[in-house]
Amino acid sequence: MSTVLWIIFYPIIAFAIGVILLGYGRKFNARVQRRYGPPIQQVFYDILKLMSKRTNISHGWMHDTALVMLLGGTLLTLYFIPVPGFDFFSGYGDFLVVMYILLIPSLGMALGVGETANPNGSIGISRALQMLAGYDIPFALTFIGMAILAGTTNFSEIIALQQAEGIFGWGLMTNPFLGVAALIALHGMMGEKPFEVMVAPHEIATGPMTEMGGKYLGMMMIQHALNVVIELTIYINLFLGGAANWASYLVKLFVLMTLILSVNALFGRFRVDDAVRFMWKVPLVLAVIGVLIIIL
Amino acid sequence: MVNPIMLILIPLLTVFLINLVNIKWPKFSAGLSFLAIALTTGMAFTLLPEVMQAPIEVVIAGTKAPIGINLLIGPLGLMLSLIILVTSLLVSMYSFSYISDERKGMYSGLFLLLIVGSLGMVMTGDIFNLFVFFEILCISSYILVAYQRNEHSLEASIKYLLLGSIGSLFLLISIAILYRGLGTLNIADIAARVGELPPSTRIAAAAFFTIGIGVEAAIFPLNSWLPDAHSSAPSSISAMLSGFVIEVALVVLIKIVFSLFAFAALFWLLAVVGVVSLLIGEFAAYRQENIKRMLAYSSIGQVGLILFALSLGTEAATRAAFLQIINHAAAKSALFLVSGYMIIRTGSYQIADYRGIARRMPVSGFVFFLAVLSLVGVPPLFGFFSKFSIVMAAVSSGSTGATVLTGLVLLGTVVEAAYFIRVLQHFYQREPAKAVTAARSERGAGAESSIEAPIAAMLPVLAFALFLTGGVLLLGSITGLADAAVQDLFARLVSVLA
Amino acid sequence: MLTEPVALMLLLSVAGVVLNIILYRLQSLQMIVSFLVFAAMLALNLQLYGTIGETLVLPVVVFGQAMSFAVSPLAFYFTLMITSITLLTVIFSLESLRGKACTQAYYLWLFLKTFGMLGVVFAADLLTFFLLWELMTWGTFFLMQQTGGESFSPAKKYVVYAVSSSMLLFLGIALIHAWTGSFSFREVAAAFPHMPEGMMLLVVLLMTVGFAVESAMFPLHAWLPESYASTFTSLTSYLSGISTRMGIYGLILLLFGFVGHELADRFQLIGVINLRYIVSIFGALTIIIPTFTALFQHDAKRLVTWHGIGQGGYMILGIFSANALGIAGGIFHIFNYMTYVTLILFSIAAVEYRTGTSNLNKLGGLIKRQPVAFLGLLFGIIGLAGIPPMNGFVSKWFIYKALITEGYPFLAISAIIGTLGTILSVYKLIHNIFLGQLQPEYNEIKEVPFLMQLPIWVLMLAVFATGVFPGPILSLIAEIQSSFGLAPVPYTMTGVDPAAGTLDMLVITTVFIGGLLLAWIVFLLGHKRRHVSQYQNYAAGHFLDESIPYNFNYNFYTGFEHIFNPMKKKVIARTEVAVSSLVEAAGDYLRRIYTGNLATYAMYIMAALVVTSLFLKELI
Amino acid sequence: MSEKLTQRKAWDIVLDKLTKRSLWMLHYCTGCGAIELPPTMTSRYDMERFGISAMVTPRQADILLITGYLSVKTLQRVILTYEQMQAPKYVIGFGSCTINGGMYWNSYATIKSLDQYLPVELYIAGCMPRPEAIISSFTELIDRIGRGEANSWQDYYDNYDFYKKNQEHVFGEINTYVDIKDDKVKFGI
Repeated sequence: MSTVLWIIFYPIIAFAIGVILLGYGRKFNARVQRRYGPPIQQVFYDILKLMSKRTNISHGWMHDTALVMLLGGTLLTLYFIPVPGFDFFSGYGDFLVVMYILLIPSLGMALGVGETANPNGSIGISRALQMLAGYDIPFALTFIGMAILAGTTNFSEIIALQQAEGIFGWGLMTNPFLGVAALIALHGMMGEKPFEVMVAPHEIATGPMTEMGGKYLGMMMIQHALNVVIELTIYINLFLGGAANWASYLVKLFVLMTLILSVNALFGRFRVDDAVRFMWKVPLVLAVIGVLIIIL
Repeated sequence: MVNPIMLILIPLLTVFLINLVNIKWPKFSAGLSFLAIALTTGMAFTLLPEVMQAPIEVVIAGTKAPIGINLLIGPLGLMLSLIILVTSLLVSMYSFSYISDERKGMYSGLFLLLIVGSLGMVMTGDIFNLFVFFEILCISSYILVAYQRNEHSLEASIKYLLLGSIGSLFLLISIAILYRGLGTLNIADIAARVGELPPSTRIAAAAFFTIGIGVEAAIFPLNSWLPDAHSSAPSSISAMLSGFVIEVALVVLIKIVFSLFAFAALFWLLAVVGVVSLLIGEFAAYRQENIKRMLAYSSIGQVGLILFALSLGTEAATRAAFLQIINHAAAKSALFLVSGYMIIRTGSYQIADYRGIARRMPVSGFVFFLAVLSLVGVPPLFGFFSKFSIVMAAVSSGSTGATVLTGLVLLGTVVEAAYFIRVLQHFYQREPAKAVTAARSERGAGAESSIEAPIAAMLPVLAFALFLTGGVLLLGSITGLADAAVQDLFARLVSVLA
Repeated sequence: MLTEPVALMLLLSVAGVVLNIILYRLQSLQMIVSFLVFAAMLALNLQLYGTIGETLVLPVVVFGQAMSFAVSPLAFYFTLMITSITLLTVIFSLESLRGKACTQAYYLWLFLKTFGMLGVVFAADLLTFFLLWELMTWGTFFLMQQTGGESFSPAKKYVVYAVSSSMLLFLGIALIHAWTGSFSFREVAAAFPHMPEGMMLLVVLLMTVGFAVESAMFPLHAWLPESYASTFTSLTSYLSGISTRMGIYGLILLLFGFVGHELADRFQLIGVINLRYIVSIFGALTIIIPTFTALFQHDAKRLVTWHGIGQGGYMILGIFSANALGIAGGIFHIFNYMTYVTLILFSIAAVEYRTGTSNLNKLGGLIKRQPVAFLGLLFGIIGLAGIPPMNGFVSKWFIYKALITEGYPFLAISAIIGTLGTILSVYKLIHNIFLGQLQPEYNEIKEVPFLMQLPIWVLMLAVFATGVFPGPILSLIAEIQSSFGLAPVPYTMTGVDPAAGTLDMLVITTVFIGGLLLAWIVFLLGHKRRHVSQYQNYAAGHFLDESIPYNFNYNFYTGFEHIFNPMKKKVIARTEVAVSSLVEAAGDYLRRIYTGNLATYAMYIMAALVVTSLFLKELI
Repeated sequence: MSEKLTQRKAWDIVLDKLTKRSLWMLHYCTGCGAIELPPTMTSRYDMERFGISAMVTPRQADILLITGYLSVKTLQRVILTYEQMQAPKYVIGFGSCTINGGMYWNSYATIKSLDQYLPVELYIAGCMPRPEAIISSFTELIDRIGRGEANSWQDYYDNYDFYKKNQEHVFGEINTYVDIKDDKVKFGI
């Protein structure tokens, strides 16, 4: 019964957390810039406004389907990542599955943006995909390293193993190289500065979002809110020992988010090839060292 | 019962007859020679069952061996005779239309002499007769190479003549050494008593013999006359020279080496030389732009392969070599014959000028295609089986050296495939070369019409092609004959001398 | 006699060749006859399932060895792929090649090639295997140059590679025969471990390299892209779908049929690095390098053929992983690859059929005109990129899982790198063809006829259905594994046994569909939307119309070009050129031995005499 | 307008109260007024307090802020941009140039009064208006939305013929690929 309730309400909870995290991010950024900043629920207003736009345009049926695929894929991913009290689905797909279902939203968005026939959008997708190859290689290597270390690819088992030994059992502690590499890769994955090449409002008019307005943009923002939770949770589950209860889960979420926001607030933007080069130099090398430590 | 001597006598007598007929009715000379060859071929086939039972020995001039002249026809001799006769039968049919100038009579006579020489070489049991037939063979081929009477053919003929003469001389020296030492010319006698000779004499005889006959057998580096001679002779003659003449010389060489000079070292030397020949032939052919020279170099390569197989000295390898001789006779003859009419139609020897020719000469193109694939060894054509058995035999012999040499042989095959495919693709290009567009046959007509060779020329070519494709079905009986030939050959091998 | 289907299938393919020669100029009859014959072959093939394990000995004796055929589970698996994909290709070609010039020999070579492949797969002895292998490679050669002209030179390159590979196999087989005294698979397998170690290593190396050429393994892959891309697109799909995979068949046979895993691990070099591991490293390079080469292609067909090479690497990684899951994944990937790559190439062919080009820089926006082809390509690329719920993901998951379980992190990461590269290039593929601006010259084109759509729909279904329910195929693979004495993969109808791993495609798909429904509801919550013209588009206030080409497709991944351009050393192409010019130079040089100077020639003879005499004297 | 106001359902009232807190602005800056925007956005005045942030493309924007004069040429671009925006959308005229042509009132190349061509929700008078004025206009807009009174955008759909006539009078025919009349039917505005 509780599983059914979780299945129904979990997306809403995750959405709420995501909205708050994003609002927190905007507030944090404003305070760093010595501004007052929007209220913390601002993202919620934005989404509500976008969803309630009276006119919406679309460039074709793939453009419509893309948004459904984007959000649907994200919801799928959400279910397969265990959070305290809910890991019903992690027994049906391990984190190799998660790694690949994470790509469904990206693919959906890419297809939809492609159909909008806007060159800015296509450039944005081109950059997004190049960044994907940039950050996913080190991230996947840290995945693999952790899997070999834990002897399993199942999320719940990895969490259980880490929690068995307290804070010193955390992935970040047992193999700091992998932890740091994954953290940098996570930063790229979240598309925060300096890896913000895909959106780049000043160069390519927000890239993929160029032709997205109204409920299309609204759904993208909903997906973004969920995605932030997903990405942070993956890292928490792999390297921060998962979370035993919601309090520690939320604390870990906010700490991690703060860390990422602080870097974000300090940097400008890399060019895409520089961003990819960075990803293939620093985190990848760290990850290789980490993996070598594990297998040797 | 047919007397095997008839196999030599009929063509020989026809030569004289042709010269008589030629005075009054030169037209009939070609037909006459064709009939003679057909008759001889028929006789050879009737001999087959008998020879398979036991070799026939024929004594001429009433005296028995070791003094008299004798013929010894075993399965080996008969198999080679059949190869010679069938090939020349088809080539002579081709010549009906191909050789159309007024010197037909001379051509037919020399053509028959060439056959007489070859048949004599494979059938004789007497080493001096061997020399005589060898000379007949050589001299007729010198003249035939010069048949076209242009600058190239005359030069080629002179070279061939001079080098061939050196070869003959060496052969004669070798025979003289043996005769002086043993006082006999009968091969069987010599074989029985060769041990009596001091080693240095035997070595001298072996070396002179190998080199002497090696010139005609086109063993590297004695084959320098070959590219010129084979490429400037009329295509029908090239077909004969490449198709069986060099192979006959090669088999005779191996036969004599088996009976008289069975040194292990000589076998190894010949095997290595064979592979070197193969590689040099194939690599040199890779760069040829002249189609007949390319085919000539390819012959060098193929002869190298046959020599390699023959000198491995195992029964399986020898059998495989015989299969390869048959394959090469059919395939290379077909290639030369087909290229003959291509040269006539386009007036060019350059492969570049044949671009798109297969669309105007579809049958020729297809036969060329089949023959090439058979030479390269593509199943289910005959060449696959011969090459397959060579490699299997070479590797089964178990020595590392043979395996390494086999590897080189296979490398040669790759090069061979590369240059032949290049030619084939040229033939089948969509845009024809200027020479092809301009080509006209005697039937006239426009640029799109067929310029196919006449039917009389195509029939023998098709026969070769049919053999290459359908020969697989005859593989059993051919292997049977080859096996008997191998037994015949190995019966002569007393023991290999270390 | 239960092996009748085998004999009938082989007979039918030969009959196909003959019928096509008879009907040489009657194209429509050729088409009908070919279709019927291939349909009959597929029907026979399905009957074959009951006869697994039977042997057929033909009364054809070659060199004292009767040609023998057997229906092993592996053979059944492969023939199923061969016959079904050939039938689809023929159905597709019925329409796509109708009325085209120079197709008289098309079905002829298709039958010859199919005959070769079926024979290779059914063969129960090495002689039959090799004979039909040769036939098959030459069939490939003729199929490659169906379009004439520019396809000749890549086809020639293929011949050089293929003949070299055949020769290596030939030597290997000859050595096996010399040492084991038999051609029959069973006897060879029994005698193989008793060969001397060095000879065994030599044979394994020769045959591995031989098969690696045919399966286009790095660095022996260079023949593939050009030659496959320059023929008809329906043939490109046929060739890259199944033909290249015959090399993998050979590797499976060699590794499991003859050598066996224990033996393969015996060839230790340094520490854990054994022969199997080295092949796997080449497999990993096969994934990465061609995949990233594909990224920069400007032609749809060439892009896909490069992926054809790359995907072979996954199969090699899987098969050589020595893990039940991995082996199953490798074998399963062959099937999956065949389905989605054929789907992709059929879709490209559908576009090419209407637009006449496959140049990625000239197309765009065709989704509005050819939605079926778009869907086909979409399903195909999701499969190729290995994203759930399509079948490509399942087999790749098996491979990743196996590599992680066996503790090969760097092989696993190269597989993942390959997947990422694939995602990039397939997006470029679908974007440049179907998305973006519709070019005015393609404004009027229509969807392809039904006969061309049919294979696309069938394959879409296959790609999706085997993704969600991999069980039926996995059951075949488990049988294959058992037949080689390996541990069978612990499969369920929808994934893996929970004891061995965590994968249930049905649950994933159901949740995904649920997510899609939810998302659709969210979508419906908003107000209506309307579809607008592609020229109503943000261009910073600029007015767009048909005269303005604004599509972003040329140099799609500019950033990566900055990164990779310095790395493009074209080592293989340069090596090829070097080898061919070496052969030419050698030819030139060797030709000069024949100087044309009589005195030199006479000197050769004298020298030969002296050398022979001395040689004989020294050695006797 | 008032008729529509009374038609607001309870849900719409709640929605307006919430969505008024999120307004995204596209600023069209050819005139000198753009200089006033950075202080408005940054820490001194910080318009993000009210949920107003600058956006890049018309698809995403709610407010079209037109700073300064519009020439005949740039007006075409502005109209294209406006038509690409998603309703509800608000035009704010910034500075006297948009009201009466300002210092360019007798120029042959500028248009005098923006509301002849687009339905302007608010004007900010002044040459130039200070950031305080901008902020005050924004808060005014927010209040109006909250009250359900900011409906000027519907005027473009209702009186499209009027606007179209004026636009064509200035620069003739342009093709924005937007069919306003059909949109009105389609979206039920």
